[in-house]
Amino acid sequence: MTAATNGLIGSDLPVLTRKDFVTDQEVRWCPGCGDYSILAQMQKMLPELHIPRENIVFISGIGCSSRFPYYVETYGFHSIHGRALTLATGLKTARPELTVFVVTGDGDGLSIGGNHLLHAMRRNLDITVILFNNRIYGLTKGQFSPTSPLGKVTKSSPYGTTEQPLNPTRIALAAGATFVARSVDRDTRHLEETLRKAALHKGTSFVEVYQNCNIFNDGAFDAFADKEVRQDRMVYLEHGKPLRFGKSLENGVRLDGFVAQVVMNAGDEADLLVHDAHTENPTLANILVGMDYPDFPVPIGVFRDVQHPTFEALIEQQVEEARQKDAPNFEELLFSGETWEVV
Amino acid sequence: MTAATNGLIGSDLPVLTRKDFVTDQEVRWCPGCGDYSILAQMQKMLPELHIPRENIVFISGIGCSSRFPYYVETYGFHSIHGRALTLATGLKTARPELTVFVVTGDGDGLSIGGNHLLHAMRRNLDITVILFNNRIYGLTKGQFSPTSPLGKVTKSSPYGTTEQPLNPTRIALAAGATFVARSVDRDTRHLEETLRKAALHKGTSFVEVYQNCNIFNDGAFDAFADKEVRQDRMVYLEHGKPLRFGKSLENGVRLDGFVAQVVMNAGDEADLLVHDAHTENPTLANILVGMDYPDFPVPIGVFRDVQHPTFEALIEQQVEEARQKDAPNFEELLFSGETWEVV
Amino acid sequence: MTTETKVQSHHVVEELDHVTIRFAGDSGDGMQLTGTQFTKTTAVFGNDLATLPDYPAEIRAPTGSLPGVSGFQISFASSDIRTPGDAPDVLVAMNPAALKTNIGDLRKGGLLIVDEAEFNASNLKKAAYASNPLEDGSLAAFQVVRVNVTRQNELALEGLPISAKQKFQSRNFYALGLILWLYGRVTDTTVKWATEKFKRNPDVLEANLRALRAGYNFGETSELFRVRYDVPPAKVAPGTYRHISGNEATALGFVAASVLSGLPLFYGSYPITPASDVLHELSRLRNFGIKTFQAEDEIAAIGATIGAAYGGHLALTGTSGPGLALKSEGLNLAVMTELPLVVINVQRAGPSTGMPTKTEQADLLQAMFGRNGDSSVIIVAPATASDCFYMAIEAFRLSLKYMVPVIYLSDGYVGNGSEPWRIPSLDELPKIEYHYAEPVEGDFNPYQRNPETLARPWAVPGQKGLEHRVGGLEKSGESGDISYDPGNHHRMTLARVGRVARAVQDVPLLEVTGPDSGDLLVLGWGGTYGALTTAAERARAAGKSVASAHLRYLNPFPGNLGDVLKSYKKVLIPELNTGQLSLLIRARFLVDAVPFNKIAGQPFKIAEVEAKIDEVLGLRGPYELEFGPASVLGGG
Amino acid sequence: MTTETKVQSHHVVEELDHVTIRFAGDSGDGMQLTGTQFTKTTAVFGNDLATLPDYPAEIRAPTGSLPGVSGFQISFASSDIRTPGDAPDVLVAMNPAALKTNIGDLRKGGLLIVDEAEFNASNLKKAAYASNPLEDGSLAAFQVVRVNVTRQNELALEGLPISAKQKFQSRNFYALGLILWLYGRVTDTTVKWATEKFKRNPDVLEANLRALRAGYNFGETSELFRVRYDVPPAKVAPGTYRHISGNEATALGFVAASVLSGLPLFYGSYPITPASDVLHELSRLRNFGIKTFQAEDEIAAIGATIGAAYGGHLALTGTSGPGLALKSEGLNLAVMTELPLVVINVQRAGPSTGMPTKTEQADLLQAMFGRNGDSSVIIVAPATASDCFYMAIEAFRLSLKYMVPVIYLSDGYVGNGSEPWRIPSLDELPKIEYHYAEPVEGDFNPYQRNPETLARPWAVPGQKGLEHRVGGLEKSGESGDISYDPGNHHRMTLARVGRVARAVQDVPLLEVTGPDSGDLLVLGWGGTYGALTTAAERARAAGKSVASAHLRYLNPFPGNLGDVLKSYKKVLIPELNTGQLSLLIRARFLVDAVPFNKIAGQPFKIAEVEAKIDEVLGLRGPYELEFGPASVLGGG
Ligand SMILES: Cc1ncc(C[n+]2csc(CCOP(=O)(O)OP(=O)(O)O)c2C)c(N)n1
Ligand SMILES: Cc1ncc(C[n+]2csc(CCOP(=O)(O)OP(=O)(O)O)c2C)c(N)n1
Ligand code: SF4
Ligand code: SF4
Ligand SMILES: [Mg+2]
Ligand SMILES: [Mg+2]
Repeated sequence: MTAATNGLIGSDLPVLTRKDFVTDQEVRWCPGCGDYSILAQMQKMLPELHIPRENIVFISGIGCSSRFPYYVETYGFHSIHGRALTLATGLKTARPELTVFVVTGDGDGLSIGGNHLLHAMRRNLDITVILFNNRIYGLTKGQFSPTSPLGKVTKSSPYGTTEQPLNPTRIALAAGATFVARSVDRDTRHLEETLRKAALHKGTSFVEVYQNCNIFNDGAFDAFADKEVRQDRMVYLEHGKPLRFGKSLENGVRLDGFVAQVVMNAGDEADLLVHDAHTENPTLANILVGMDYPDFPVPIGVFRDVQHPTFEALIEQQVEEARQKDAPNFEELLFSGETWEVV
Repeated sequence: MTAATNGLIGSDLPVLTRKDFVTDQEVRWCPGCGDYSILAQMQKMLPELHIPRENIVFISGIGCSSRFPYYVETYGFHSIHGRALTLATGLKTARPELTVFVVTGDGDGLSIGGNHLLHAMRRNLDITVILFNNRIYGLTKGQFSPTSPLGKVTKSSPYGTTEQPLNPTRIALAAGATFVARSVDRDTRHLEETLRKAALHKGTSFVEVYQNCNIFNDGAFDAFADKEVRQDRMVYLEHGKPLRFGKSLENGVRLDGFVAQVVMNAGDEADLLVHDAHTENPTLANILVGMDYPDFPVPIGVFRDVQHPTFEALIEQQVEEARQKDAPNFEELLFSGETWEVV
Repeated sequence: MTTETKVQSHHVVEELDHVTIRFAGDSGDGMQLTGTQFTKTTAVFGNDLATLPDYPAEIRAPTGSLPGVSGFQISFASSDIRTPGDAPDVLVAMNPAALKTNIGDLRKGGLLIVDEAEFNASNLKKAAYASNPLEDGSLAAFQVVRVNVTRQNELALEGLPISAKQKFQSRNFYALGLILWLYGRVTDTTVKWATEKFKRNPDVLEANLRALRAGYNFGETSELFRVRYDVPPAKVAPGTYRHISGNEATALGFVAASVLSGLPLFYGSYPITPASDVLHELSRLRNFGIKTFQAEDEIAAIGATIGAAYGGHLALTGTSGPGLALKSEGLNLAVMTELPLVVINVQRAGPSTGMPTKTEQADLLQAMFGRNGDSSVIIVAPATASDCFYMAIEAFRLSLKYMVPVIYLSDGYVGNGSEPWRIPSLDELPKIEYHYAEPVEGDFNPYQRNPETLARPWAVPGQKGLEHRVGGLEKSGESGDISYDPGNHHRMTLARVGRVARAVQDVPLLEVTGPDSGDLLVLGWGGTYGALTTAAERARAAGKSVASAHLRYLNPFPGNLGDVLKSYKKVLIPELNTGQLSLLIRARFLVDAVPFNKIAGQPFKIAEVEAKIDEVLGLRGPYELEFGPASVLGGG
Repeated sequence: MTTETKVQSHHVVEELDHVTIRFAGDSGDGMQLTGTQFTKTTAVFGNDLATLPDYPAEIRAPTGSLPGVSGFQISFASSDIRTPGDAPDVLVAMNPAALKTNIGDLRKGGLLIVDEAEFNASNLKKAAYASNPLEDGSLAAFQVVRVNVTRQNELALEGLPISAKQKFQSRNFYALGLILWLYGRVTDTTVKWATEKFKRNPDVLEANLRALRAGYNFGETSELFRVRYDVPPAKVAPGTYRHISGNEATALGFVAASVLSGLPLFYGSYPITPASDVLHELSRLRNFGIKTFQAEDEIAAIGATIGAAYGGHLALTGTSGPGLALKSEGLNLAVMTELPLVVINVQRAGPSTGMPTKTEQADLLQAMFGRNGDSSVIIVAPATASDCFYMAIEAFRLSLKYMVPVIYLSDGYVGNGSEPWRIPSLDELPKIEYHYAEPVEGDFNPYQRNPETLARPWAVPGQKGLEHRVGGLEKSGESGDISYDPGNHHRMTLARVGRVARAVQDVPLLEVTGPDSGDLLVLGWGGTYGALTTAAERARAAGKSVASAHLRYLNPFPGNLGDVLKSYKKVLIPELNTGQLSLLIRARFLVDAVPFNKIAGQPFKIAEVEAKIDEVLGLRGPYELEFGPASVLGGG
């Protein structure tokens, strides 16, 4: 068998169902963990990509969230803490035809793995990164994470933390990610749709999912994500649509210069902020990412979605052009430079 | 001698001169390197802080830039590649009364050290970080760095790079730095002033310095930083002042919504963008950091300067409060929990 | 003291020297609590004891599932005891999964107590039992006592205004009561504890107390138990005792180092199993001026710790195996800049992520050699839970005196295991000395060495006139300027390695238990102390010429180690790795030491070591572990 | 062949067997170029030769300063030669700083050629000379030839329309011409090269050619040289030759591995001295489908490489010492997931940053043990510059067959040094085999091992039916599911270590040069090959019973190593470290090998090894290096 990578790819695209993506492994998350929902939406979404399972790879780091690959019936790599993105980068560069998902946590992806996140985002490989943000270290039983709020009391901060949290979505934007979105574990419809958009985007897709850790940080997102209050305290971003929220979308958000303002009971004439996910200008996305409960409804959905050439495509192009210019000949390479004969 | 840290601090503040901060070490940078100017401005500025030399520590990583500490007559630590900020964090947390400077490069600070940069910025220790950005790896003789432009041809990218660069100032802002500024090696007046402001800010100060590597990336900033074109192609940010540039400040920058626009020959009535470095709202700084040559004049100066409690102060406070509540008694600690007597 | 606890009873009382009990149930069944309560009572009663908790790897596995099983083993005796025991004499299994995962260890003829109520179809299925083991005769080898704990407990709690779930959750007190009765113990300690614990919740308190009493009385009244047992108190040294785990003792020991030296303690760490508890313990002690710093990763943790060491603090960082790998470059900076700091490594089963909740001793060679260049550090290893306290103090005593990093090698077994500890008074503890450099006439030479220790001066910022620069580049001896001089590098390398060798003058000589010469020396290090010492002791009791010695200082070795080795015909080195200490001993002393290697994520059983001893003495044929060969010549 | 190069001359011609010349000047003086040009001429002439460039640590130190000195040494002979020589016979010093830093090495009575024009006050000051060495008689021990190169050169270039600076910069061609004349060489090769190089710049070309001729003629006409020398061609194997450095050969070797296996090559790396050249070489070869990836750090570099290995590519990462420390956690993931990849470590002087531009062999134990847990990898080490090519191929041959990571230990001396290389034809090279797992009936078992190699199947994504999951947690043999089973971990650990041991069947037996038994075996590894082999050879020539053997496979050792060791009364192990191979040999074979340790950032001199051999043979008293003791028992 050869490495000619296409030789590895099944050509016929089978029709797959949710069940085809379920493994025989017993799921080992705490009952009630938000991870279950994310797994379920992923397994619902995957068949719609019409990609053979053998061409999909899930790569994760270490954490509760990072056990994800064991439960998805594709190729999977449960790597080491914080490094999933580095494996994904190498794999996708070597094998551009594969579909690569990365699952990480707020500790895995932003604490020990923060640097790799920055560089993966700017390189824009065509991979999909899902960061489960439960604002806590779950697997190690409850220390604070880089997304835990200032003053948070945890096992390792009995007096409260003394550092400002990072905003994952803001960091992804600053690093130049071409697709940046946010969703919530319990808003299953929105979550599935967001995962689909992310998977379909060509380039690095970054999705932050607010995920409840009901054991060590229960209710972290209840204030705005609970079913009862959701419509009033979250705003769904849709490209080309004005920002409206509230039970009957009666409220909205407008801009005063570059400052966002909530408009209660905004009539139709109100000059509400219209979302543009496709603009190259990062300012709007930055304004939106600055909106947070309780001052603002929390924005959910796609912040940014633009097209740039991917890292692997640019490299393939260099390989092709180099081959055209100068067909590979190893003998020639061996004999290159100054040579001389000894008889 | 004891560790009572104040016991270590000389109380009288001597009057020092530039020469007092020059070491006996032969400076080992290439003739013409931009690093010389940064060193000179630093040595000019330090005496004005009226801090005894023994209370100042310079910490660096590895790179041409990181040789800086050898040339400054204070305490100095030339650490390992990318980790200077971690040492500074530990030192400043342990010894809040010391004045700590960190010198790093675009590779040292943003490639291998990127993660520490993110976390140092959000923690807001009272330290001053200077990143020498020459958009190249100098010490290792000319490979591309995370700030090298897309397509840059270097020793390690003979076909041109395939990745978008990071913008150091943008990253510092996204991570929540409380003081963010930019200057240029050859604009000595501005550089010295910027270093002073950074040193005086209470909290983490981040200064990006555009620095010319005349050996491996000569002229990287000439297009806008050269003496002849400087006034026309750079705009000096000053809090509370409108953004004006040009030989006789005839041009300006205004905002259309959140989009910056250049106004040539802007009269006095023109509603130019007035810089506000002290606003908590990060949007303005983000708009400014998006401005780049040739579309815009390059902003130089202080982007953001706000006051937040420092990491070390919050910890000291916890220590104090804990001591008040519960005076330390080791014997008691030893005997805490369930104990029993055996006779 | 026995009398007051003797309880009148119509049962036959049989006296035993030692007993091992394992409580097993679902993570939700509170077995750890049951274990600790029984342990406390036993400790207060005056037995010597050792315990071993065994948590599931998952945070919360599904109820009733095999991975969800949680266990707690305690071994107690009227004589001195060093391990939680090999095979339990008594197994309490609260559900089928607990039975399935633990029955294999129960000694043949041992006592098995099960809650028969839980052996229903659904639970049997979750435990993957085809048929009910209580019925199918598969337990014939044991004395099975079936108690309907759930039901009995419900009855006892009837009428209490609490939920069925809460009632169910008090079952463990019923089981505890039963076992307390069985060993003639009183319920005072537990009652006292519960009263305090649940004072805000009288109904739950009442429930637990009723359950406790019900279990106790059931033993007394039911005819299920013919005999009950009595394990008289041990003769332990007088003093005030507390129960302490290795990780607690480690944290306390480093606080002690701070108190004894007068230097403030800085702890930079990144959470990792099984080391996180040290971070949790120390972060509570801000009132002692202890600054804990949870870094973004292990590299930042050691970086910050180096910064604190440079700043003149007592600088400590801690992690487990994979984290030590990440710290290696930073640790080398500390070696090169010759700063004092201590690295805790609570070893776990590797390589890579391995089995995070299981124990192993496989990081010794990483600690010795896991850095580029010729980079030598001091290495110490606690032998037991309470020894962690003393070795923590030793770590800093040596680090500060020789200005060299010290690696402190604990492991999951020592860290999570616990034992009674006689609390020392401060004046029993060594003083810890340190010296900040003083201002000098003329130029200050940051690399001018102390002729006795080869340590360089510790010049901390803030000291006028000592401004100087350190770093990872080679420095010229004395002046500390960067130097590429060949001879300087040669001499500096020898000095850096030499400092560590010099520390031998501060390392206590190795003590041997048993004859100072003879047929066999059993040599070990770290957490295997209990099993090795006891196995050698039993061999001697059986008239064999076997001594044992245990290394708590791995680099440098104690000065008399070479002579000790030469005094025995054979040397056996049992380790929970592929032969790492063996490799060092063979290389250094050229003795043909026999390695005994178990790499199973579990401590040695005393019987395993006894068997291997007999093999080496030629008293039996080649010995194999139940799951494979027992000797590798590898060492990583 | 000689005839055509013999040049008529009225000078006495003295025939020599071998000569060592060092060109030294300011970084700006083009000494590297002079050296390479002389090397090419010498190679084409047919001498065997070895060279060693010596760059300053700084990028550009100030002109005329001591740190700014750059040197190039070449040793050439009519017989075969393995090192660039101990002490030069000839030193060309273009300025005072060059004289100051190099005169110490020139052999007493050796020929010193200086450009007297440069010995002016300012240059003497920069070189920290109190008085002018040309006048103060401090050079009495040498034959000093003072040539006013600068002035002579100016005269020769008079009238050329180029700047004074450009004229000055052609001085090195003047010096080159002079030396070519001195050794009866023709200028053809250099003329040819210059004509090509400066074709766009006729004036500079003319200047360089005139300078070359002027220097050549000066030798011929001036009376300064009584004799000239002739070093006849060596009898080297017929074939086509090229000059190659170790880093070039390393890059070429890995390209060869790709060609021989048919697998595309992925190289993930982060720049670091002295390994960066490999990245530079490989990044030029996109046309060979080679994908080089400059990562954000070493951790990302090995992570990406693991990803590529998982994807079925020929996965390569490269670094130097500190970078290997950073890669250790990632490397352990490759050990645990049993993926094939190769890690290049071009060693430099440590610990920590150490002396980046200087050579050392001190990462052997880090390579062996620098990971948590019992983690074994294959280790190979090239012995010479051209051997890098063959060991690179070996590295992947073994890695792919045993599905285990391989560490390739080069060093700064081997990597930057260069030698003539007879270019092999493809069919002289071994085939490299690999097998992707094929679809199976029923369940696929990703950890089902090949009974002969213990390798697990390589199941790459894209293969239908082989979907599976790997990771750093312990996996159950066969199925690959996560397993905490004690026996499984024990067996898997033995299998992981065992794979590497099995590879011995693919490691060629160790060859001995000299008698296969006798008084002494000199055993070495890696870049010290030349000095050790030559020293042993000279000892034999002097009638001593000394053999030498050189290890290119460090783990596992060749199968016959034990027997070889036993065949000699004594074993001497010279290493550029504190005794790392010694430690492994002593531990494994219990032989009392004598370590010889030089940790100076420099290769061994042949004479040093000869002296130590005599000491061990009892032919002289204890031997000390000029700067310190020569034996440590440490090993890191
Ligand atoms: C090198 C290393 N350091 C530390 C750990 C311990 N560890 C495992 S997961 C984790 C953090 C988990 O938090 P997060 O990434 O948010 O995932 P979650 O469990 O919350 O889903 C840590 C610190 C490790 N496994 N490896
Ligand atoms: C762990 C480690 N990796 C790599 C290197 C090699 N190295 C030294 S400096 C450097 C980058 C220098 O670039 P930059 O930080 O921009 O500093 P500059 O020299 O440009 O001022 C590299 C890759 C090292 N010393 N240590
Ligand atoms: S600990 Fe928290 S994040 Fe982890 S599985 Fe349990 S609920 Fe989920
Ligand atoms: S290489 Fe570049 S950055 Fe480094 S010293 Fe020289 S000019 Fe400056
Ligand atoms: Mg989390
Ligand atoms: Mg740079």
